[in-house]
Amino acid sequence: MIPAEVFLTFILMLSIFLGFELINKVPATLHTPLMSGANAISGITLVGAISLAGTGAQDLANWLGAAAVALATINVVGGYMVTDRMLAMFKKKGS
Amino acid sequence: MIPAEVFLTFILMLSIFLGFELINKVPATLHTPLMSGANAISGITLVGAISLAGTGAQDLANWLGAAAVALATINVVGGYMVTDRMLAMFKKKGS
Amino acid sequence: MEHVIQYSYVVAAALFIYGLKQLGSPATARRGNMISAVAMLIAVVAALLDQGIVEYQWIALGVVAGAVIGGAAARMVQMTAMPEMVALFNGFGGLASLLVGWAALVPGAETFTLVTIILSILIGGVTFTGSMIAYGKLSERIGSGAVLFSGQQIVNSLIVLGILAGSVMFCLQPDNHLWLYLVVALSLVFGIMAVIPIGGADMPVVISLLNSYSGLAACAAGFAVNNNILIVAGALVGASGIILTQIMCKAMNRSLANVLFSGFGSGKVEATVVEGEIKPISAEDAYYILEAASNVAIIPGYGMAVAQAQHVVKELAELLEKNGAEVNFGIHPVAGRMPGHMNVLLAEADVPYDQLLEMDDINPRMENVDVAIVIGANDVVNPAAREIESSPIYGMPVINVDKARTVFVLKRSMASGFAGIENPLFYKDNTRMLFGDAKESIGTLIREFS
Amino acid sequence: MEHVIQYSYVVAAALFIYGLKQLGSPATARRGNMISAVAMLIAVVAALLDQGIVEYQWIALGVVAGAVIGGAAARMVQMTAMPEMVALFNGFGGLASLLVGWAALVPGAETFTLVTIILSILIGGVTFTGSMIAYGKLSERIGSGAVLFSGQQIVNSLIVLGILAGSVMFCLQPDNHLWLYLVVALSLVFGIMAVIPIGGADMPVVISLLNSYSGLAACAAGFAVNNNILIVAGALVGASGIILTQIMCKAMNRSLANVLFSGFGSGKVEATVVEGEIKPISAEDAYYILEAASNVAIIPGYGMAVAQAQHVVKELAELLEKNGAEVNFGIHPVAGRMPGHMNVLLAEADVPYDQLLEMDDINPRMENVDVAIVIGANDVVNPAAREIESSPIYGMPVINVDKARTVFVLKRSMASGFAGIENPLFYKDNTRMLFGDAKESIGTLIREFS
Ligand SMILES: NC(=O)c1ccc[n+]([C@@H]2O[C@H](COP(=O)([O-])OP(=O)(O)OC[C@H]3O[C@@H](n4cnc5c(N)ncnc54)[C@H](OP(=O)(O)O)[C@@H]3O)[C@@H](O)[C@H]2O)c1
Ligand SMILES: NC(=O)c1ccc[n+]([C@@H]2O[C@H](COP(=O)([O-])OP(=O)(O)OC[C@H]3O[C@@H](n4cnc5c(N)ncnc54)[C@H](OP(=O)(O)O)[C@@H]3O)[C@@H](O)[C@H]2O)c1
Repeated sequence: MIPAEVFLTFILMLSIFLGFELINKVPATLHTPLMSGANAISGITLVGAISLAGTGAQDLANWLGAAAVALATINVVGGYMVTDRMLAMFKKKGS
Repeated sequence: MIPAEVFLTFILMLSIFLGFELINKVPATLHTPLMSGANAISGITLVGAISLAGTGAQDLANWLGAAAVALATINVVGGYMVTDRMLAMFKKKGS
Repeated sequence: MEHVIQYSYVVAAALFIYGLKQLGSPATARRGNMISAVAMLIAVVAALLDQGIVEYQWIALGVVAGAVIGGAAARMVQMTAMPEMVALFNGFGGLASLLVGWAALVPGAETFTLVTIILSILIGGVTFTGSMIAYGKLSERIGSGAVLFSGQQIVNSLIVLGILAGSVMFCLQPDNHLWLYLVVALSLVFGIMAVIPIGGADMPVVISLLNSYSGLAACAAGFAVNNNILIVAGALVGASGIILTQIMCKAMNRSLANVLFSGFGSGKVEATVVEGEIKPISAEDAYYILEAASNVAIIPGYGMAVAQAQHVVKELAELLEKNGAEVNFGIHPVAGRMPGHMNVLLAEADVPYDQLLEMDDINPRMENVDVAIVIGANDVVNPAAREIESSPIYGMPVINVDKARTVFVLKRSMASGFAGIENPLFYKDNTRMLFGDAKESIGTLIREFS
Repeated sequence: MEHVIQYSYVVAAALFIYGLKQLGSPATARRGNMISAVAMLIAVVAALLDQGIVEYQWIALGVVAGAVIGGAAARMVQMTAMPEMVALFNGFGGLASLLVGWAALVPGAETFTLVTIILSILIGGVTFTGSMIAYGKLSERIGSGAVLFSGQQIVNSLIVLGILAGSVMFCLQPDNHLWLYLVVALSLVFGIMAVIPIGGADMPVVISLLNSYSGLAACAAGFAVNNNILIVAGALVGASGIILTQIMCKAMNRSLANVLFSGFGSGKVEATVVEGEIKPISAEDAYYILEAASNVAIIPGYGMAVAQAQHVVKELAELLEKNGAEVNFGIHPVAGRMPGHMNVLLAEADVPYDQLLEMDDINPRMENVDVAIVIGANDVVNPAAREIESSPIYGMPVINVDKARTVFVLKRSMASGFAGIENPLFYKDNTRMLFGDAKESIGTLIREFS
């Protein structure tokens, strides 16, 4: 049996390489939306927060989890919406 | 516990994306060495063959494994050497 | 069910990646962002299906509250206020990481898990307060200057030592919550201390770096709770932040260390002697020259954002085009206060993106330009970067407006730009200064045209 | 120990990726290949440390035999024979996959494992015989034409059905080895049947595709034996093969289906009526024109490989440059018989790679070229691709040598190229035919110069 950490390390390594390849291709024109879009993705902690907010086991963990859910949701919803607003403004000549 | 297949699928997915990003960047000038270099990498079956050739458990598996080791080694050694020979010839002006 | 959840994460990760790929071109970028949002939705739904979850009311409350606040903020923010908005959101993300790390602490956790928990808390805390200070400086709620005081280094070193000691003790005695509280408190303080000595205009670099950190915090959390999607998404964000940071530093010709530790832009204008004299011009005279021009380049900078002049700039460009001139925009990578800041503002004013030329595309054409109009830009057009070896910005790539036949510079005074240095451009023979708020000056020019 | 092995695989995977990244530029490509080889070494050593291994003698025997054969072949092969060498190596890799799949079969394996085993065997078998046929055709050990016979489709369909049935039965009754043997045999036969109807010059596409398959076989094996490195490396190879296949198909303006199933290039020359007359030229006359030229473009094709003329071509280019002319090489992406074939040959002759222009770079300059020398190229300079809508290659991007002031075409006869179609270029007013073996013709030209 391969331990889970090995798999996670593999996934981390591949994702980092992939991230560099992808982001290096984004043109300067789109750097502000990229920044806010990446910021929205960093709200992925929401996924971690959800499982901790719903355990019902510990009072403190629950409270902390719920607060984390709210904060991460602001990050996610706000981030994607503001990025979309920006990108909607980018137009090609004549369209 | 996350099953191992999930991890393997994750790794497969990430590697495919990464492969496409990397290979798309290789210029036409280097397509022949790329082809033979990729061919050498496909000799990675050698790793699978090694563990099967050394089990000592089944006679057939052992024989098959040993044959696979030999064939994959041809692919690996030949592939890397021929690629290196080609690449050694590529020179910049004045060097 | 477990399989469904896990394979949903695979799909979500693939969509995040595909979305980022689509963000690589303006034509597909909006779709890319949508795809990324769908990926997030899938990941969240998968997390909700988790069988460990028994109570949904707290989650529902958090999601609704967060969505309302985030949505409202995103809708109302002005395009010119984008940098501070990103800082604010990033801060919330950091605080969420801190709380997730804290909440993930269960009695009897393994050391490996404890390490990832403390990393999550630490990075999350620094990201939170650091982003808040960056927000304050950018929105000018707090002074935007670099705050430097004697003994600063010693204080910071003590904080770092405290964090290290607290973290080690926490891993050794996870049940003594004092260590946890110590690390939480110190990481919050450290976020503040790390950002106050950095000048307001360097905040984008800071935000980018903090954004990268928040990605790393997500990775750490992913290791703690054994979740692949956190690792993939976190690594993508981490890479994005690092690359943007690098791009900004390179375009400013400064090292990251210089940005973070030098207190650059803390207000001292250097005394270089520049020869030549300043030749102001009236809007009327400027109009006559513009009317005769057949090739015009517009170079916007931070002043255009301050004056909110993007719409009148677009109007001016249209009038010039109607008058038969070729009009191009030259965009420097660090013009303004975020990477790509000018692009967003001009896009808001409906300037098509194929009319926005990058520095390397406009520079070779500069010799054929009749009039280069510099609108609230200063450092990004400073020829000292090319000519004066002793200049602090020497070597920074700039837009060579001085190569154009005539240069108009629109700004309010002779004040220097963010870098706090003199600009010899203003004294060149072919330069004319059109003093005043950029929006008003351009408004006057437009009235002359009609 | 298990941890050391597993983390070595992580390192090996990272190095494979980094190596491929370095392969992206000629300046770093050699280092990239070395890094990739080091990655392979690390992976192999890690596999040898595997604690399940009790006997090393078979492994040692296999490795030594393989290394000797592979090394000798790699040292001795001529650069012009590169396509067949790659085909041969690829075939060995395929056979290795087949054997690994077979050897991985242990009594009582799960269905999932059985599926991955049969995939490994199937893909490996097809790759093996397919590559061998490709090798035979490229080295002209067997006829290089497309072999077509009536009922071929029916036979192939039966084989596919047999493979499907055999695979299903194998998964249901893994202990009945008959099914296994059936699949092995049929996959070997299928590899032959799939490749014989494809013309010799399309073999590079076939090899690329088979190479991609061998990557997939490695992925399947990786799932079967639970090994990450096989999956990462296999996926990289799979992606590389697919992309090269696509590039070749696109450059030929044909679909992959057309390449695989049409029996293209099976020898029938089309009868299009071309106007104009052929104007042969002597080497002496050609010399006088070349001497006066100040801008020369050399466009090599498959004929240069056949004639082994790359060294004399380099010599000619040098003489022209000494004579004051600007000399560029225009390389079509599918000139020759492999992607990048011409680049390798010219690199062998020490032509620096910055003198080799891609099609899109040389075409805009063609109008300023005094003499374009076409050396054994035919289809890649055929203006019919631009001009004649009914032509089978219509729409294929070509190098527009006909736009040059004068064109010399060096070939032995009026025979058509691989696509088997007439070339109107030979009949144009500004074209002169210099008949004869390319090496000899150029040799004569060189003698005129000295
Ligand atoms: N974009 C990024 O990502 C980023 C990140 C970090 C740092 N930076 C730094 O920020 C600077 C950006 O250069 P830049 O040329 O865009 O800006 P700048 O050098 O900061 O100059 C802006 C100019 O705009 C003028 N201005 C301000 N308000 C105005 C108004 N209402 N109307 C007209 N003019 C006005 C100011 O002069 P007056 O006061 O005389 O009007 C000032 O000289 C660079 O030094 C860069 O290194 C950028
Ligand atoms: N590169 C790839 O990856 C690839 C892959 C698949 C298919 N293809 C196909 O291959 C073709 C490549 O085009 P190409 O222009 O390079 O080659 P080509 O169209 O096949 O023409 C080669 C020419 O070279 C001449 N030739 C042969 N031996 C010669 C010698 N010793 N001295 C002088 N001339 C000689 C032949 O004419 P004579 O017999 O009259 O001398 C022939 O017309 C394309 O149709 C392409 O689609 C390429």
